[in-house]
Amino acid sequence: MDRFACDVLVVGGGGAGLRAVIAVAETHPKLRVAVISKVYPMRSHTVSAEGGAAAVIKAGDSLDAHAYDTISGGDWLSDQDAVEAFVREAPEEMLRLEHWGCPWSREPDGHIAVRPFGGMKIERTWFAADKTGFHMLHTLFQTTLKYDAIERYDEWFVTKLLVDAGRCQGVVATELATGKIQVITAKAVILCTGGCGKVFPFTTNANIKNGDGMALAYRAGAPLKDMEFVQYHPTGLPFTGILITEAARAEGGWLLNKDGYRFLQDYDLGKPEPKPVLRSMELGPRDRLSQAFVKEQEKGRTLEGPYGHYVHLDLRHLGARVIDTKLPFVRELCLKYQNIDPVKEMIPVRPVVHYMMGGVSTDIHGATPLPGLYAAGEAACVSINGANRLGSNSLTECLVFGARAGEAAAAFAAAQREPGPSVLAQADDEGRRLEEKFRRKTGGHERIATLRAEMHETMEESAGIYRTGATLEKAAEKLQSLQERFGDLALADHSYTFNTELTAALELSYMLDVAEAIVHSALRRRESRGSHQRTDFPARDDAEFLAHSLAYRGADGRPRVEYLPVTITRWPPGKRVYGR
Amino acid sequence: MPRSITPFLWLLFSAGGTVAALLFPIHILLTGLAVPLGWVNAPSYESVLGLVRNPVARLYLFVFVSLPLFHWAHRFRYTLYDGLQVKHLTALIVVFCYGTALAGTVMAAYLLWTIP
Amino acid sequence: MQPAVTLRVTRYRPEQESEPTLATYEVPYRKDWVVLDALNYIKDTLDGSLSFRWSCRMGVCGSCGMKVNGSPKLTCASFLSDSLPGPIRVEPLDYFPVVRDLVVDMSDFMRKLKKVKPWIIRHDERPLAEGEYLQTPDQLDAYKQFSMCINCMLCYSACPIYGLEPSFIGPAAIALAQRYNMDSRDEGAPERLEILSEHDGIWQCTFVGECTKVCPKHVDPAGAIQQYKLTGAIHWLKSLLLPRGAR
Amino acid sequence: MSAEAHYTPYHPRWYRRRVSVWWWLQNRAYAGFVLRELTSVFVAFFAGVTLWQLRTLAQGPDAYARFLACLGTPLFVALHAVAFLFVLFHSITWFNLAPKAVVVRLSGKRVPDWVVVGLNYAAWLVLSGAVALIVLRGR
Ligand SMILES: Cc1cc2nc3c(=O)[nH]c(=O)nc-3n(C[C@H](O)[C@H](O)[C@H](O)COP(=O)(O)OP(=O)(O)OC[C@H]3O[C@@H](n4cnc5c(N)ncnc54)[C@H](O)[C@@H]3O)c2cc1C
Ligand code: SF4
Ligand code: F3S
Ligand code: FES
Repeated sequence: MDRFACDVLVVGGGGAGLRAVIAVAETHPKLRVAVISKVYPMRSHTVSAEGGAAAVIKAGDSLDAHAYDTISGGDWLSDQDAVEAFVREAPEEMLRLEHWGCPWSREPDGHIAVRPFGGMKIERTWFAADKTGFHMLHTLFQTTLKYDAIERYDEWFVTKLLVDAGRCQGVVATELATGKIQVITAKAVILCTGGCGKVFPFTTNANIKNGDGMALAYRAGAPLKDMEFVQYHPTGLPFTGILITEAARAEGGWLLNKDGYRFLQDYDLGKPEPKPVLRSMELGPRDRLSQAFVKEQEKGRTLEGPYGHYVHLDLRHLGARVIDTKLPFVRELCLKYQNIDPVKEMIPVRPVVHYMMGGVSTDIHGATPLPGLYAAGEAACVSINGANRLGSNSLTECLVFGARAGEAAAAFAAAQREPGPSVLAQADDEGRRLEEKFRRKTGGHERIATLRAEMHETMEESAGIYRTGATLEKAAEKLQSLQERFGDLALADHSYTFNTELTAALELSYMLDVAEAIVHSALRRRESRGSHQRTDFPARDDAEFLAHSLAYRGADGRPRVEYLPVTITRWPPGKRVYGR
Repeated sequence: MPRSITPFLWLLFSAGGTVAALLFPIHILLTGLAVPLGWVNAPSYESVLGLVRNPVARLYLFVFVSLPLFHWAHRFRYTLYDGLQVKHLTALIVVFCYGTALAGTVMAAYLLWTIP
Repeated sequence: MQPAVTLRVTRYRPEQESEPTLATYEVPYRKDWVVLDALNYIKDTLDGSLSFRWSCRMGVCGSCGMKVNGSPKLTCASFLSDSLPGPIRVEPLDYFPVVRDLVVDMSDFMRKLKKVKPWIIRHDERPLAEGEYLQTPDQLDAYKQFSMCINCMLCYSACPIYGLEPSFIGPAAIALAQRYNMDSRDEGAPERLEILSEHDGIWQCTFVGECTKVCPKHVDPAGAIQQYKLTGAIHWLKSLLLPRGAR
Repeated sequence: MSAEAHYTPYHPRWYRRRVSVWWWLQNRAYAGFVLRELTSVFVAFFAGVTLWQLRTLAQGPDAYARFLACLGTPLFVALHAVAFLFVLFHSITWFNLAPKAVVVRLSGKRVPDWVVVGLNYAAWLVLSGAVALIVLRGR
């Protein structure tokens, strides 16, 4: 075991992590700063984001309008101080990225172009064709190369946070190429490990999105906030779950049921107009659209294919020119993976797990309740997204709160002393655990794939678009038994060099923890709000549940759920109105 | 190879490649095939000489010979390196290739200068 | 429809063997499956010790490059149905050191990428308060193609020059340098030219052109390099003909 | 574990395959590339023939006649036939690749590749015609 030391350690090289690490390097150039990531940074899942990133820049738009869209979109569960900070700092962050070279799409006169997006009353979504996340991530990554001070640990997989004397002081990780277990001590750690879509079977999320950071923080004693809020995106390709970006609807695409009828008009989302109308119909929020799909399916008005029910996304009337300039990736993906051309054919789509509103609980500086531990991006819950995130807010969130967490962590680290020797003893323990429980483990009867499949099934059944108490109870029990069976895992790979079975096993254990947090939080929230819809409690209940859930890891290893009031500044809870 | 001269050699290579691409097929067709095989009658010695006396034609022929030789030198050099993996003979190959091209160029200049 | 397809996969376990070997697996055939799905099937049900990289499964993260039936491919974008009846040969990318099974070491590229300074270089920064740099769609179009690189390394594993001369900076890194050179916001072209005219830079490329053919994102690195050579040559001419100040 | 395996834990033991001397036979594309590069040999050959022609021209009508006679031998006809094919291959690859190296922009828009290629071929035809006309007119 080698020991590396730095002042601020960023875990995760996605949009949030890279923004954070640059923030540290720029604001505190004297600090030793490093980013550790289980994949090369430019492979991070931010790369898949397509549609765009929201920030107020155009005349006629206002910060308040962005804030209101975000808060109402989140069904009033967002912390309004956080949202205000978010919308205020968003434009500057996006401009900064422009200065760093991001190839934003432009108006003919050279100004930034914006497009409409779901749940937004005004066009404010910046985009780089429909590869926004890809361009943002590569711009950020290439910009980090400019700073010699930034140290990188590429393809190192974090297995544990080191906590000593009540504060987080580093991580233990395995270096994939050699299999060596390494310690990196740090005065502050920022978790930017992304979401956990892979807890579900059908998701837009990449293989690496296993809720690692959430589980790491949870095990270290930090609470997970609002984990019951899981976003389904209404338009994923059946089978692969590949996302067809919301931009497809923003540019004018229609959702049609099996009768060719724009069914959203039946769900209080406005009247069908030939041109897209903001905050209406196809440009409603994702939770409402996905729920409408389930209702259509119940009415028998969806189509059925080999991979379940679906509806059609119709882009044909947009024409080849609009599709090729604004949505080239959509066309590429449809041709490649669905063998259809959206210029001539309708795209089959169905709701798909997409985004995690919940995450490691932080304040508006990205600080978690555990001193020295910070979080940002999808792994964190600040919360600006409340009960339902609006499309194109999360890339911007990565920038705004990545930068904030970076600055706050740097300031904190600057005032700390070097970690003491007791963290190293902990690291030894962790090394021993990995050796004994995984690498040298023989015997065992359970396959990773089996446990994962059972977890998937449980989550889809219990924590999908609609939920009820009884199935959630059952799911909680099932997950507990999966946790036990995890101890009986059979592992075939006992090598050190690039052992991906080991990482798959560790990822499964992270996912099981996160799944439990989701199910238990969902079970406790006896109301329906945003993406959390309880058929046994169909109404929103502000008296009881205008509060964030906080899932702590209890002494028995099960989640313990507490509540924290929502911060309301200027927008008292109201009714969510779309299409009117 | 001194770094500063590489762009120059590449320019010669490109120019030579273009000359060869545009003009060589027709010349080979005429001189190498059509005339020997009697598809067309050979131009007489005098008429050829008359043509070559024209200063524009002399310039044309100079370019026609020298640039393509440098084109060859450049390509052949890399083909030897990569195809046979004989990096260690770099100096020799360079001298041989560009030396030949240079010699050909000098010869072309001399001949075109001396033709009455 | 055929019920199953055979995969012949290169294995290399440095802890057990000193040279790669070949393993044969039988996987069920599904019309919608890509080669990566078949590899995952192997890992999940047949042999948990097979190692390979992947993440997005939508052809954008660049992790899953391997050689499929002899040519470099993104395995998440190569359908089994395109290689019927099989057997399908899956190997690690050429010209990179193999770490394990289908995993290659690409740290060489990471060093080279940094070397070409792939970031905006300016004499003076415009303050954020003054808003964005203006850039017309045509100006965007000038470099857009080169900005589409997903760093998948297929081009390197197609370029014999990189194989023969590992110090060659190589197609993707040069294309990315060119991406910034052509960006109207950037002023770093002279610095990069300095670096790329060095021995291992653009002049190593003999325009084999395979890099462009295998590129899954139509980046056209071969074009980028040739254009770069032309710029370099013109720059050389200018520095020869013009007095110092006018360059 | 094989005899020569010297794996030490934590020290990567990468496998590096040497590129074979026959790499250019490995696939069609590489072979095509080497063939393309070898067209230059025939280019040089014909440049040499032209030099020879100039020399005989300078030496007088007899020498020139001997030169022409030589070109008529089966060996030279065969050589020229092969050279012609190779040079044709050179021309085609050269023109087709031209737009990669030379990007033409007209009022900010990139001129499509096929236009550049087309212009190349047009120039080729015009020049070839002109050369044929000038050379044959002298008869
Ligand atoms: C298909 C798709 C399209 C989307 N489109 C949009 C959009 O148009 N607009 C929008 O605003 N949002 C969009 N989103 C959401 C948005 O892309 C993500 O929320 C955001 O990119 C998350 O960024 P991140 O930096 O938090 O995490 P990620 O980019 O996921 O990065 C996570 C990082 O953590 C590292 N990591 C994880 N675990 C470990 C570990 N154990 N050890 C070491 N490192 C670890 C990973 O290697 C990686 O570098 C989209 C999401 C998806 C899935
Ligand atoms: S240029 Fe193309 S092939 Fe090469 S790394 Fe980039 S995307 Fe991959
Ligand atoms: S294949 Fe290699 S030689 Fe040049 S054109 Fe591409 S880099
Ligand atoms: S898995 Fe991301 S490119 Fe193939």
